[in-house]
Amino acid sequence: MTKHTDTIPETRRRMLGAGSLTISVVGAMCFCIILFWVVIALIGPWLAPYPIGKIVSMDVFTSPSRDYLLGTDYLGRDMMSRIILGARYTVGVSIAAAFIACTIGVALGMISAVLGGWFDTIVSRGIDALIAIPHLMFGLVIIAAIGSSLPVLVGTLAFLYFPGSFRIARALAVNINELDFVQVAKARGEGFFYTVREEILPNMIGPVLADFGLRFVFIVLLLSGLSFLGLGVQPPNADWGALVRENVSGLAYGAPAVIMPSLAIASLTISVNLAIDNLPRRLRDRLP
Amino acid sequence: MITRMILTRLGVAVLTLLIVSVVVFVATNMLPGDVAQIVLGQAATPEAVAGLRKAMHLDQPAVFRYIIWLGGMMTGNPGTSLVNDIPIVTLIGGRLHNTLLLAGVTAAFSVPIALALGITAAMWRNTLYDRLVSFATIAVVSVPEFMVATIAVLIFAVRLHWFPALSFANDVHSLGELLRVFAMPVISLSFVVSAQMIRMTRAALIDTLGQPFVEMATLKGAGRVRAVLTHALPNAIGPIVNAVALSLSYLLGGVIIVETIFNYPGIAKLMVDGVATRDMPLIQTCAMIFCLGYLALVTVADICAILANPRLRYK
Amino acid sequence: MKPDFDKILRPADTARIESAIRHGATRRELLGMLLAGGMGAAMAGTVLGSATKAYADTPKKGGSIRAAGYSSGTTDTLDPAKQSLSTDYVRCTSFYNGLTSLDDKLSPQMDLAESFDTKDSVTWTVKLRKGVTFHDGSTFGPDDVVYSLNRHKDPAVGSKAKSLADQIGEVKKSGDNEVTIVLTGPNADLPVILGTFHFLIVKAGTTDFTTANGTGAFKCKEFQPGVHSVAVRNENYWKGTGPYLDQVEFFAIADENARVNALLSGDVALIGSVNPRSTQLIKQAGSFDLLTTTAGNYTDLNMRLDTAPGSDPNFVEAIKLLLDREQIKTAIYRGYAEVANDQPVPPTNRFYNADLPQRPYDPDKAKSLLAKSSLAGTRIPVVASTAADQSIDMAVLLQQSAAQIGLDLDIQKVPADGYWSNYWLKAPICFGNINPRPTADILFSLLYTSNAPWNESHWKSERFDKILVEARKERDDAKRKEMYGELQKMAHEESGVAIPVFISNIDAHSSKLKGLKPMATGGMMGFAFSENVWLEG
Amino acid sequence: MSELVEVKNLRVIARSDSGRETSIVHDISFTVPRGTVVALIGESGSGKTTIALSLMGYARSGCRITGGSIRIGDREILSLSEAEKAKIRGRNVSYIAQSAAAAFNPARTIMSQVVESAMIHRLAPRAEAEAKAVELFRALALPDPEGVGSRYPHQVSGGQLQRLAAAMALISEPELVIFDEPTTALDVTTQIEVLRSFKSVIRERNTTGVYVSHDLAVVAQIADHIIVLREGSIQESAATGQILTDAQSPYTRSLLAAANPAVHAQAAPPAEKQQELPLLEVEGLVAGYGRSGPNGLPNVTVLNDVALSLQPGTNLGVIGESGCGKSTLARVIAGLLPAAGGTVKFRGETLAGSVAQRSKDQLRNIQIVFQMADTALNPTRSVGQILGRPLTFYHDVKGAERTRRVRRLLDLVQLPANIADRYPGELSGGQKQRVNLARALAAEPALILCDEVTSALDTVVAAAILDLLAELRKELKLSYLFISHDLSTVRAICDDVMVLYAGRKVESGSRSAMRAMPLHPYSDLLVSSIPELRTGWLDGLGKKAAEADAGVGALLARSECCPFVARCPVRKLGVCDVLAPPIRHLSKGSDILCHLEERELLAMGVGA
Repeated sequence: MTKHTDTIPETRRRMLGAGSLTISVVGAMCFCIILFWVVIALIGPWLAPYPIGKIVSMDVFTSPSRDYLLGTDYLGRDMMSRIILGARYTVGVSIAAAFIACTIGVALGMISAVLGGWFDTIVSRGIDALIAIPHLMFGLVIIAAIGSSLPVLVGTLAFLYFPGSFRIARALAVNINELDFVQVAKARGEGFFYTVREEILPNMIGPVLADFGLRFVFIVLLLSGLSFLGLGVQPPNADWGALVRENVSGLAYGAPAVIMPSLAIASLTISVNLAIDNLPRRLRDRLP
Repeated sequence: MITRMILTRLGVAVLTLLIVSVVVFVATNMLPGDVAQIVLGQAATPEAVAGLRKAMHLDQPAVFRYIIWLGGMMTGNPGTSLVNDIPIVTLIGGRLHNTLLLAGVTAAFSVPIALALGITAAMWRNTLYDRLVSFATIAVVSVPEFMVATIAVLIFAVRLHWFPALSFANDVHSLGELLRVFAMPVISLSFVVSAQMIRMTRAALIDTLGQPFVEMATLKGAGRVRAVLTHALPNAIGPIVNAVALSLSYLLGGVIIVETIFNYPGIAKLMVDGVATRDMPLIQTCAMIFCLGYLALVTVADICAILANPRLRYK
Repeated sequence: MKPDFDKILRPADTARIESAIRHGATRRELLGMLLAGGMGAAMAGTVLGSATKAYADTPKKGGSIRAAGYSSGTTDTLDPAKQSLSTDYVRCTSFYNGLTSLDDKLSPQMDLAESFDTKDSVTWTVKLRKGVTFHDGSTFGPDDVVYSLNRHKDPAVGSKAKSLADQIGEVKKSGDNEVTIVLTGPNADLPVILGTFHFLIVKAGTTDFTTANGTGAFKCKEFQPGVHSVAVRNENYWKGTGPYLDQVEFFAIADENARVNALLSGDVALIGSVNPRSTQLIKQAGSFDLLTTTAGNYTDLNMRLDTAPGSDPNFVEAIKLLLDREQIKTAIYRGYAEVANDQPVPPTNRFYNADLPQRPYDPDKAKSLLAKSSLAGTRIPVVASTAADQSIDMAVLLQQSAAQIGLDLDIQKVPADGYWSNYWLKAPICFGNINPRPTADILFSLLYTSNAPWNESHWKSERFDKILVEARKERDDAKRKEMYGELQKMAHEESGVAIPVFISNIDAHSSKLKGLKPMATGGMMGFAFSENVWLEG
Repeated sequence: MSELVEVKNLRVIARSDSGRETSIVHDISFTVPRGTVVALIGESGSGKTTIALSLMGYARSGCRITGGSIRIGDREILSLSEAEKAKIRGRNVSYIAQSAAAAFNPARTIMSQVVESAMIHRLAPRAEAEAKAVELFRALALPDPEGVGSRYPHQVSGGQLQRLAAAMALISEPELVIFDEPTTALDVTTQIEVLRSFKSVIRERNTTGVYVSHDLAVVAQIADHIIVLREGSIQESAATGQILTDAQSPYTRSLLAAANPAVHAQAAPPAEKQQELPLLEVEGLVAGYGRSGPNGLPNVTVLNDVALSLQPGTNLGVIGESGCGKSTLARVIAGLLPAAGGTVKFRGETLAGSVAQRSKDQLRNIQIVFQMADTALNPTRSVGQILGRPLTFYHDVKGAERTRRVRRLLDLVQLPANIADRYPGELSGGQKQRVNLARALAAEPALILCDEVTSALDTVVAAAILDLLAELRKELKLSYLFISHDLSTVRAICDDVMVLYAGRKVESGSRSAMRAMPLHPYSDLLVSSIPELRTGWLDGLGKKAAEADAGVGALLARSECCPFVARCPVRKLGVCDVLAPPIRHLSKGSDILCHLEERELLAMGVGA
């Protein structure tokens, strides 16, 4: 008789969040958009109607036509091709950078949260210092010093943004580290990395993801900011930010050459964030 | 409590500044070319460069120069610019004022709005309004600054002639002029800065709204507004002010693009120039200023957090 | 940080003359040289655009304007010796005067000097103008000249004209209104040299250049490096008429787009160097005029001949053939340019070789050449930068046409920051940007002779050097034209420098602003607009 | 109409985020006559709180009141608009939440919150309201009634906060007061004080109340009428006396049975004890938190010179109120907190201070089970994984064998095998605690440190867990170090009992000894504080407890003097507050830390 007094009735069990892996419509839509861009980024070269640098038309900033679906840019190059081929930079570089930044940040954050002591102090101090230096400025110096190439770009962006995710990750990890189940693992004699990997990490996925979203946006923007200062992706290629930048003089004519890439950026960044906001609760709210 | 914190913070600040200065120094020394070459430009014949280097003490080892600079800094003298012999202080003075002015105006404009949006979004969470706000924030932040700025200029300056296309800080003599001159840079900056504040405010507030004492307030007959403003908000201040501080720190050094487009003479551009001319003392001092600004903001934020939380206040 | 080259005589020019002297040139040669220099100057620099209109109107006094240049930074200076950016020239020319100034024919006119006299063009006596006062009220005298000229020789000053000034052996006061300049060697071009921007005269003993104390048409009311300067009318300016405007606020807007918008929104009355793409917009807006100056500056592609791949003549020729000059002119410069023929002398120059056949855009020929060159298929880096005007777009175009014949060019876009000291003249293939020079002679000796300081393609041809020296001696114009024609032909055929087009510089200004006319010394009326313009009603 | 409250066919529905709806309160009807207190008894999930809240027309997020009617006075609550409901809340009906600590806003002063409802409903000008509040503070026997209002919640003890919460509820003189488990979160000793003050207030104001609780013994002291709930429906409803004496429904009986758990037999005859060397032996243990100062002591010393010895196969109970250092003791033994002084021996060999330096076998032999089952289980890992890990870790069991062993463990703690692939979030408190236990068992330990394992559970469930512990012990030859604040549970399962107070061991002896008088004054307080399952126990209770609290703060206990002196009813001023107490061996076999001699204590009637 004790048996059944302390079991939760099936119905109530459900409520407690079992069947809640359902995903909202918005979330689904956003995932589709992201997927779309990723695919574009991957198969871009086969999709693009014209070579990226080719001047296809004598008149510039044209509005969409049958030959040039998104019009032409300031040199009379096909905008559609440029956006399609730019996808791999904005999508690729940004996601890569954001990913690296978050991975490093989170890893380091957890480690110094769990280790604590002088290690924690030193790391935190150093990272505070990094945060204190304006991003664009720092990026400018680094790239000017090392020279611009894709790896450098990704590296720099990641380097500039990992401190942010470190702070967040550390804060979260410090809290989780105090919870009993972590103590139990320690009492069991579990190794440091097991504790971090199996006990702490899974419980901060949600917030970390949310952080990833915003970080991603800022990286996309910083990328375009760098191209504003004449650094960034090598021509004739251009990330979307650079496309907006180089065609910005077309804004006066309301040229699609400047509006389209902006829309592309917006569509990507917005969907990434909304997608994360609409993740299934089960993935998101894993903090006890 | 607070005094103790401030003291420790000062210690930390010094340390951080030191780290930053080293990082910056190393980074700038990695840059190709040096100030003598760049000042002489195409007239940089070897002997001319050599002569100028000597005059600028560039012939001494880097570490030595760093220590010299550090010594100067200790005595509160950042030295003089290598490219134009003007004391860094005078060089920065006016621009610092400009930067702070712009930052101040932007903050005064964006923070209240951001908070209001964040709070209301939290109050009516998961309503259409809430979704709208969170969508708008992302949308706004994901448009490149220079895009926003340029559009603003085209519409309000070129077409409508409402505002100037450039912001002449020294035109400002009255509040009216202030608003007129700053309208556009402030708008474009607010776009960038607000997003994080709004999101954090909302998140922090929703967090506390789940607390029993908020439910208790409702059960005492308090309306939604009262429950949020007098019960939830005071407990959410900590994270909120932190987000605000971080966002505002961006207004010091992160505004190069806006400064460029509106030709607004602030420190951010000054530092870019400094980097371009390898003007070490200038770069360093700017970096120090940004760093200080950041630390100050964060500290203020923490103080607010402490004041808002009796548990910390009465320790 | 684009360094400007808007100095008509560079250190190297006189380096050339010096070296000539060292190589024991006779007095006759020197005279020839002097002639060449002088006359060359007289004929060089051509005038297009809306000049005529300006003359029609009669000047009005009063009014103040804002004007925006295109390059500025903490390097901004009021020290004539240190000027490096267009903004500096604009400022200094309005605050200071030189002993001479250069007119639109680039021949020296007396300013603070009344006369230059020399027998041997080594010792010069310069009579100074009387009754000229500095802005601080003190009167202008020999000491100021002595000081102004001597300071260039002190390395600590970091003068841009040091190597020029080094040939000045001694400057001494030789009377109440007279100085005597003794050169280390003869140089007939001294009046021209002293007419260039860096030799403007400052008050004796001046070391602090946070403000300007000159004799110029404007007084410096305010100056912040990298921010702006405010110039107000100098009421007792020695030139009778004096400036028309009461005040000129001058600053730079680095971002072209922002610059144009500033003009269109009426914030500024005059902007320098407009992107051709923006001209349409400016015309549409009405009530604005363009000031176009084609002085013969160009962005060129440099292929070093002393290293691969430029060491292979076939490759060099192929690349030259791959430049679609018409497309560059239309697509990049929207027509504001003249197709060039891989040699630096502009058509407006009297020694221009018109018979030289224009190199066509010929991919097929290029392909066959490339086939010989064994370079096909390899990936070849081309360094470009925003520092060299439009070079990135040019590179992209070249890359396209190269791709068609299976040549893979790898464009390396490098930061403008540090470009001139780190890539130009160093990278195997990169872009340069050359501003106009008054004479073919200077152009060649500056850029093409084996010992030229800026031998962009590291091209060495004894024959070329020889002819150039001879051309200097030669006083028969027909012969000289022939010789220079030959030199152009050689540069066109042998050098590794490809010059696709001569670029026109475009300034834009409100129609209310009158008096502007193109000057061969550079855009914005040779940077000396402030003294010459006035506002219409 | 004498009924103030009349509830008819109340129905409440909960909806999960997956949108699934389930009824959690079905067709509840009852009445509350004016001036009486009706108790809603039941375990978590019985819907008692939901019902209580719906009396204010309030349903927690995710819940919805779907049917029935609630009449309070002449108002029909459910038909009111939100605004009208707001008018009622805090004015006509007020609420005392389970955890006052959570119900008070940490950022605002107590006074501002106590008078808030008065302010909201404009019942009186602030000054007047505050004066009234102070009155209530007095009535509720709060120390420093004038000053307490200006303090912040964190500056006040839990017991006082609970009474302040009452003041907050009573300030507006509501027709109906809802007590939602107001004492559950408190120590027994404090519980009494709170109960007593509640009772007196209720009596003199003739308050109508609804008292929600899971603890029959407590309810018995306050309620006139008891309604037994289970899974959202009424099991039984009768006058208090009747419920206690002859309950009809079997469920009620099970509750009654659980209220004082069966005492489990002594494990081993005393004979063995001597020969074997003790399983666990602790001597002169000093431990605390924070950096250790020059004297080698941490700046916050929690445990002070504690010694204990545990024979194989026997259980030791450690009791004391929250903050007495009992959990710290467990953490030190488990190696989670290095001791600042003293030794911990396991089977004779001294254990290293921290986990890192202990051998795997030592770690395996000592397992710890925490109080809060839901924070003790990683929410992101399935039960299977949670139980599987120690198997792999200690015994290197993998694959099919592992799943088999997991199933056996589940069976051992009487859980269905299908639980293995569920997540902690989907389990009930009791189930979690069993999993929690199973995880400890997986290591096949010799000693399990049970830190308040039953405190967070409903009585019935707790009793079940206790039974389980007893069985396991028999089957697996286990020993427990059983930590609790509740003497009755300790008595139920332990052979020896040790009483901690402020980090000191004030009494230790066999279970039987703990029953017999005399006792250490503090143990005595503990014993006498446990509510008994009979009406009027509270009123009959001596003045001890009351006095005990009186002196708090009057004396600042110096470190060297008797730790309990401040609250001791039999203290001898001039001795107890100056000198360190000696250890006295009592005739009944237990040791106490006290200045008074056995006969003095007897004379004082301690333990009577």
